[in-house]
Amino acid sequence: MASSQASRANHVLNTVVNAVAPWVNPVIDYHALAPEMVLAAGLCVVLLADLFMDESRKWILSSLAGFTLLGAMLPVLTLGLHDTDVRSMFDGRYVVDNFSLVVKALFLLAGYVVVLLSSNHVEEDEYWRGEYYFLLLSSILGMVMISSSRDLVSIFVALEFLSIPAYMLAAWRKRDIKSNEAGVKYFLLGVFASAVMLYGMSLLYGVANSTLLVDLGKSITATGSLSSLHALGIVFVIVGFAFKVSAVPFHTWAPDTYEGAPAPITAFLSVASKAAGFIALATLLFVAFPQASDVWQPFIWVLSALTMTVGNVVALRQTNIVRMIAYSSVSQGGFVLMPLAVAGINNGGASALRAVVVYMLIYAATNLGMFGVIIAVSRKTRSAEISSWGGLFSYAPGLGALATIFLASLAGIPPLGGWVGKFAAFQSMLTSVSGWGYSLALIGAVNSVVAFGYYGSVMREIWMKPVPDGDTTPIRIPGSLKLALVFTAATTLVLGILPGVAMHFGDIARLTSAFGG
Amino acid sequence: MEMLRDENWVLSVGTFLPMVGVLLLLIVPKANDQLIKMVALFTSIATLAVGVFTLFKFNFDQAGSMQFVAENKWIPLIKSSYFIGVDGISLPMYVLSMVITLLVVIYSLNHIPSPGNPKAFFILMLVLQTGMAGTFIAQDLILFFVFFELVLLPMYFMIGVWGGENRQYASLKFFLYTMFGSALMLVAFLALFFKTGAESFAIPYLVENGGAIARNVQIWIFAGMFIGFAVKVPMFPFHTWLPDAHTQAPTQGSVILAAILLKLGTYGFIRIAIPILPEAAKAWAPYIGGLAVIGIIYGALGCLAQTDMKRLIAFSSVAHMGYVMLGVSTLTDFGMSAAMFGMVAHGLITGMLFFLAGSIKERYHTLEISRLGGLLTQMPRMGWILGMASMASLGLPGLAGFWGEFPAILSAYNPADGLNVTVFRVYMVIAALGTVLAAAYLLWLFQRVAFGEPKAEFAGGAHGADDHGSGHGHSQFEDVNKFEWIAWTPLLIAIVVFGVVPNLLFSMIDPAVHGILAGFKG
Amino acid sequence: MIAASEALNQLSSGWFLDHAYLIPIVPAVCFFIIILFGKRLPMKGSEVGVLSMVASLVLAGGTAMQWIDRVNSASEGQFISPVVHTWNWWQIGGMKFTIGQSIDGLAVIVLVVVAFISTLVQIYSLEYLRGDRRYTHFFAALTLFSAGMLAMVIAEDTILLLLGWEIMGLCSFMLIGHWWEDGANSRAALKAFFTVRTGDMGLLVGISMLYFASNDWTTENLGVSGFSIRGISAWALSGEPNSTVILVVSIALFIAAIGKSGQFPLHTWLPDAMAGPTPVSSLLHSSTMVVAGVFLVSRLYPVFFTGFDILGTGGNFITIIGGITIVIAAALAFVQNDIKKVLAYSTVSQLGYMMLGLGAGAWLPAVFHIFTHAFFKACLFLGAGSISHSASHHSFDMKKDMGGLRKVMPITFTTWIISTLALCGVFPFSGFFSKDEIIDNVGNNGYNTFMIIGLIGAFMTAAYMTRATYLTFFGTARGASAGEHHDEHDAHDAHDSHDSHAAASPHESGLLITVPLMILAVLALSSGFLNATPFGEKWELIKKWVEPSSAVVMETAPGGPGHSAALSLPKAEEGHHESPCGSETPEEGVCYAPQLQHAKFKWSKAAISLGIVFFGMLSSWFVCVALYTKKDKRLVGLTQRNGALRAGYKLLDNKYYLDTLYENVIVKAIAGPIAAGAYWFNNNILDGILHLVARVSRTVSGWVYRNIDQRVVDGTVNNSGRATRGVGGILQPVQSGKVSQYGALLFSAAAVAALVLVIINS
Amino acid sequence: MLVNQFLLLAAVLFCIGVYGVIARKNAVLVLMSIELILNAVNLNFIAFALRNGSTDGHTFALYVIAIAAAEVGVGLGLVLLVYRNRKTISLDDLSEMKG
Repeated sequence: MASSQASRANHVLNTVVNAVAPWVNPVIDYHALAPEMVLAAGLCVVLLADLFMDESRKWILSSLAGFTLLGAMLPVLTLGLHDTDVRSMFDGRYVVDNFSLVVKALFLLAGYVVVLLSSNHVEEDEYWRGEYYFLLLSSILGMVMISSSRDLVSIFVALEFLSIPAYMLAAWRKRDIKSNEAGVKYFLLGVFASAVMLYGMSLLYGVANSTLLVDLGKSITATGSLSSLHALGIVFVIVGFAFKVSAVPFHTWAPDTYEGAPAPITAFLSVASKAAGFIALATLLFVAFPQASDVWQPFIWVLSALTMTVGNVVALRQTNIVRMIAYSSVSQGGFVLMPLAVAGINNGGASALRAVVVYMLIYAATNLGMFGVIIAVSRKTRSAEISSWGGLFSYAPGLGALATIFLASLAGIPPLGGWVGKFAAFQSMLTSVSGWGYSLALIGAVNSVVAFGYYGSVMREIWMKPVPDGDTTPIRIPGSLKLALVFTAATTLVLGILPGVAMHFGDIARLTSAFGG
Repeated sequence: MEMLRDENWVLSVGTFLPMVGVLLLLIVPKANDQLIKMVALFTSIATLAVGVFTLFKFNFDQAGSMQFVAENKWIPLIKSSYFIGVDGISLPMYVLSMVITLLVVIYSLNHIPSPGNPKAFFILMLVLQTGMAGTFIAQDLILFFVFFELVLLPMYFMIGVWGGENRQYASLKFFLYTMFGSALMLVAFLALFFKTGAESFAIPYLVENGGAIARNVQIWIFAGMFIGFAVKVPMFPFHTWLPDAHTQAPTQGSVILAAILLKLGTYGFIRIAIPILPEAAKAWAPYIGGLAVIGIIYGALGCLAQTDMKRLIAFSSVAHMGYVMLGVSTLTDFGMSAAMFGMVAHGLITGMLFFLAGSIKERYHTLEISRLGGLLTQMPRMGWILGMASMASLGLPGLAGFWGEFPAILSAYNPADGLNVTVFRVYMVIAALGTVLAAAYLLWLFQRVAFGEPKAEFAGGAHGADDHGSGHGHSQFEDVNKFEWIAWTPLLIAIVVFGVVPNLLFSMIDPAVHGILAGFKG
Repeated sequence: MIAASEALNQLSSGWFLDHAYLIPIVPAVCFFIIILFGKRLPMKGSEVGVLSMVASLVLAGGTAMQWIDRVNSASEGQFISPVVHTWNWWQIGGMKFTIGQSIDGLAVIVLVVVAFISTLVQIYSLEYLRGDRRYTHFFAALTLFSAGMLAMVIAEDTILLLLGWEIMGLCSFMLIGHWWEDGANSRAALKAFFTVRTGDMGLLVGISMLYFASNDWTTENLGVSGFSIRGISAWALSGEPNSTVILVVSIALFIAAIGKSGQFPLHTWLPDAMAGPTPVSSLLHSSTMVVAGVFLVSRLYPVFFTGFDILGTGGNFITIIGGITIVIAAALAFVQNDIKKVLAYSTVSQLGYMMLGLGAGAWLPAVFHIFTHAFFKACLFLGAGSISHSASHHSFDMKKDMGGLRKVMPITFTTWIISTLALCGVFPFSGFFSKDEIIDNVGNNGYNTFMIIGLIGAFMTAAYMTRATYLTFFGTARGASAGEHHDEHDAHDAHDSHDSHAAASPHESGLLITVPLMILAVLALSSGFLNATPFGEKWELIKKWVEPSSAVVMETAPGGPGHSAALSLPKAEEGHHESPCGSETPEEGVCYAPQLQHAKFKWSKAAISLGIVFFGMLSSWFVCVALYTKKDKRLVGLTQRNGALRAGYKLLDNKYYLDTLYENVIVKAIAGPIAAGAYWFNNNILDGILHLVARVSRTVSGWVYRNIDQRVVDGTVNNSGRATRGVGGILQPVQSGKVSQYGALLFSAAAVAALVLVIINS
Repeated sequence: MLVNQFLLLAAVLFCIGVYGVIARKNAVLVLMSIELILNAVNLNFIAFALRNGSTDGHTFALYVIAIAAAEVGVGLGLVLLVYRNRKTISLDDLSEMKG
């Protein structure tokens, strides 16, 4: 007994030594890592600048943050234009391919728009602190990382990297009870969800003996059939990301947090953070579990159907615009999940992934724009009640029209962007040629009509209702907000009228090491 | 089918010119009413000029071929392209949409409905124009879908903002109905795409390959399209949005809705559903025909029950579109041509009727039939125009309405091979019965509104119902004014001209219809 | 049969014949001129109207002359082809819609009548309507009305026929409702249009069916479409048609004729149509509109001939309707006090004769009756108008406002008497020659019952006309004709100028009124001699000019019978049946008209009918004298005292309750409960479903919101323990807040999913 | 094998942690319960690493520990924030927003 113990310990030691023995310095492709590095440098600069600058000049921080994000875009562009398609590092644990580049660009631009939305909002708020941009950049850095991660460890680290600053940002308005509550709820549930996910990861590691996603995939193929541990692990991991993308029934934090958090952060959470969740989920599904589609497809099918339906149905009842958009974004999440539910059938993976990316691109632009309008309107009304939007068009036609564009895009009405996303999703559903696909597509179709109920009610408020307090002074919109609105609106329109652009990005965003390439 | 690609910039220019107007309008300050109106007017004139140019350049000898075809990459990934062209079916509707828009703009020059804001109003109208024109030229399903949906929002706002008292309900109903239909339609388009090998969304391609789809699959795909288009037409029992939308919409909205928007549905049947899915079309035809004749009788009965003039006209659309759909459902070239003619004729005539209803409402502030009367005494010209429009609407020979109605009935006697002749002959008789009811409700309307003496409340002139009637506080109501004359005369002339020389249209439509039905021959 | 080698003469033609299409075009164009410029012309457009009608009359006259030449140029037994010109109107799907003229005897005779009566009516209206508020409109409508009828008459095809038919319907609406300020008038207009329109349904169906049934045959054999009347006629006689189809077609078309010609049971609009100005009534009832129905039947006669197998049976749909109409309309005429209504019912009754004749194979007499009837009926109506215009202060009430006018209005009286005698069919007035022929031929063709009905009708006609004449011209002057002024019944008070001269005492009307009357009276007297069968074949001019030859025509080439060569056939003797056209099918060649036979005129038969007529007149005269002048106690109020008579009177007074049926039952049901029901269906069922869906989704969302989101998910503090208990199971009840619940949900969902999937996959 | 016992222990820890998250109303206790789950995860990783003879599990566990520390830091900060504003850390009271 003892000897066997000893020999076992020896064996362990040996393996450890053996594993360490061929240690070589990993080759680091600095070009590939340049976006992350620019971001990291930028956030340090922001932090230091905050320390050493006096109050009156701190407005420059937002510009710094903005330039950092745009600066990080440069290497993304050069990487994209460079011939090398795939840059793999650390034995394939960190991969920069077209997929990650497209998604990185999405995160960076979304982050930039959030910075634009934030600048005046945060400055005029009493909670003005330099750390705000620092945290925001950190979170974005986490997202940028997650898009390249192909290993459980790096995914986990990146996920926490993006989440932890987000918890703090949600509770940003320190003396506001609602903001506290938003932060605490988000935090506790987020941590709980990631704990559950970690438990799932540990099980997966146990059966695959590797944290590398590709190896996970291979282990599933190798064992031939799926063990219960596999199934449990996969479900728990998906739950972690389902929380992140606020899929029903893991959505409960979303409305509360969205309502309590500062508006730009809500925009950030509902767009970038959610996108990060989808991206990681897609990476896992396509790289790690492609053979386990029997497990996750029904699960995601149910999640998608529930998410669309419950999100919509509850959104119909909302009187608070932010809460309504929160539920609407829950529902939109269901549409993103939709193609994933049939991704394994009939080689639907490629079109499902494309649909996810396209949907996220367009949804990001539209939802950010919508939040821009919400921020602009609340500058005047100081309220988030939908009824306070009455007659918006009569005194702020520009904002009214923009809100209409964004709402219509969310509702999926051509030629505004949203329809392209929905179209791609439906197309992917039908590619599967399966009962699963058709039935979910039908649910989706019904939901897309129902959704108009609440989007329409806001439009109605804007166009057809009288101004509630009779105050028709026009709304002054600061420059940065204006820029954000124009940028998002233009994107929404262009992607809607030239869907080829969105589709193109969706198509080049092929996951390396998935679908055999 | 042969494609003529000469001068293929024409259609794009004609379709998107209104958007240039929209951009111009965006930069015109809101307060500058005159400039806004002028920009809108000149945009629509310029658009129509392009339309007329198209008409002149159109090769009528080859009306069956697509002309001015332009094909560009659009969404290469899903194999959808910017593919446009017109043939004898598209062209009349395409030009009609431009004409109607121009007339509506002219009418709007002094008839901006409450709550004003001409800038937004004209912008919406021009966006609407692009959507309508685009739908008629699109030769790619996805492009078609985009244009088809593009008209939705402007119309929604037009009803919801500038409409009557119950406008919010009506606009939402309109919107949800159409959304519902188009969601299913989109699903059907996608199914079609995949079932033809996921090669292309181009209509000509699908026409060639759609016939190969298994029959029962065709039937299901057709069902999706059917609902999408039938809502728009609207066919019984999907019509209930129409009376509300029409009643509540501002005059301009009603006119555009009646004249063009409803035709998007029937056009969809003729251009897309039937040629691509011939087998399904045959299977569905008896049901379409049945719903069409139900619509004819039902719409007429609905009319008889109305107390509101505008609502009555709205219901009459249900009946008239029933004739169009009856023609379509015969699947014969004859029936299709009749349907196409019916579409144009209904557009002109019902558009005219809605103009009249709008002007009557503007003067009397009510459209309650029981409160109206003696229109001919107070405004003889408007009264006679109403009479003429009613006569045209009830299908009097020599006016345009007849050529939509009579050939449709005629065609039902001899439907395409493979359809049940007895059933269609029964339809024919029922449809003929519908003409009697049409005469009943229209003449009854005319008798009650135009004949007799004015009711006491209006007998004294404009002082009757309104308290802000200072604008026309003469002892008489103002008869047709110059804006109305300008807007209406072309319609009236067209009603007569098409009634007397139907060949103007038929010669254009006929060859194109042959192409549509090519799938049934082989 | 004689060989076809016999030389055939080249048929003559001429400018008028070739350009007969101008006859309707001139007034149609003038209609637009009047509408557009009428008010600015010195005579407010009336001159244009009159001139256009004169022009039409001249053209029609020329056409008639040249047609007679054409007939004369033909050799014995030769088929006299109509003068056809067609134009391609429009074309779809290989279907050609041509319109054009086809001038034959029938067209010529009706053209002349229509143009002639229209001209006179317009001249008459110059005076009658002077000063009317809508003088210009009136002339415009009148002109278009004539144009419609003329177009229908020259029509080569059913399309143009339908066009003219409908234009007349429209114009009748405008004209009957001319004084639309009064609700009753506009209602009458509506009723007229609507009733006729009901019949039109039959026309639409009939034309459609004819087209499809005959098109293949006509295209193949004659090179014309199934709209061409010639083609249809030939087809109907070719033995080709399916007997059911052609029967249905005949019934459908005849329904149209019933509506238009005011036959039972759709006759009710005609008396109401008296609401229009008198010239309109005159035009409507004599030569246009109502004649259109008869014309339709005579024009498409081969269809009916085959469809109803006219020579093969002793009664058919047409004769039944015609027979019923003769009697019931005549009966109604007895209880009318309005002189125009008496005439209206008389028209209905006379149209019944025409229909009866057509139905019984008496084509020529029926057409001839159209011709003669037009003159005397127009004369009677215009006479009535003259009385009301000049003597009775715009009243048409015989009992209240007329009487003893023969001295005051000698010209009107004379013309009236002539026309009445013509109407009654007294020798040698025109009515005798046509009506007697109808009755005679009906009997001759085996329709014996209907011959008796015809004779009864003749008796009744004589009787009610005598009554009307007596009330109007004899006895003592009453009411307005006695110079009294009362206006309670004056519907036309609104018409400004009427009162200015109406207050004067009764007098003879002006020349513009009396000259047309006199012309018409002369024609009523003389026109019968154009086809005076009693005097032998030389006098049967109309027969020669109008009756189409039933020859078998060899169509040499598809392209029209202009170059046709005819098989010469022995002239059919009366009572003989040698032409294959008709009951037999020609083996080669085509027939354009059925072979009909003509009854041989016998004075003995004529004497019987004349006797009946005189008896009717005399008995009526004595009753009238006794009733109206002597006020015989036994007769006055008899209809009140005797139960059976009272019931009969009531039935007649209520017009057989047909109007009650139509207006109160059918129309009210459709416009009332049925339409309301459909609308209810719309609002409650269809929209109800929609609203239900909306409500259900609202309710569901509310339920989900309250129960899932708020209770299960969110929970309230009070419920949280219970909710957690559900999750915790055996665990102690714990107090938990929201976050715990969120966590519970999160985990339980994960657990459930894991459980399910693990079980499934293992 | 010994590994199974470790895994069982981890599973028990996990359940206790989950129970704590669900049942406890004190924010700090909830935080601690989550720590329990994370420790169960660590245990799993180590056990699997031992069984499979690879180092990945150890690495992962180290990362988890580090990040758990960060989480606790942020978590306690948030709890403190709530306490300052409300003078309570009961999660029941955090129901300002619902629906």
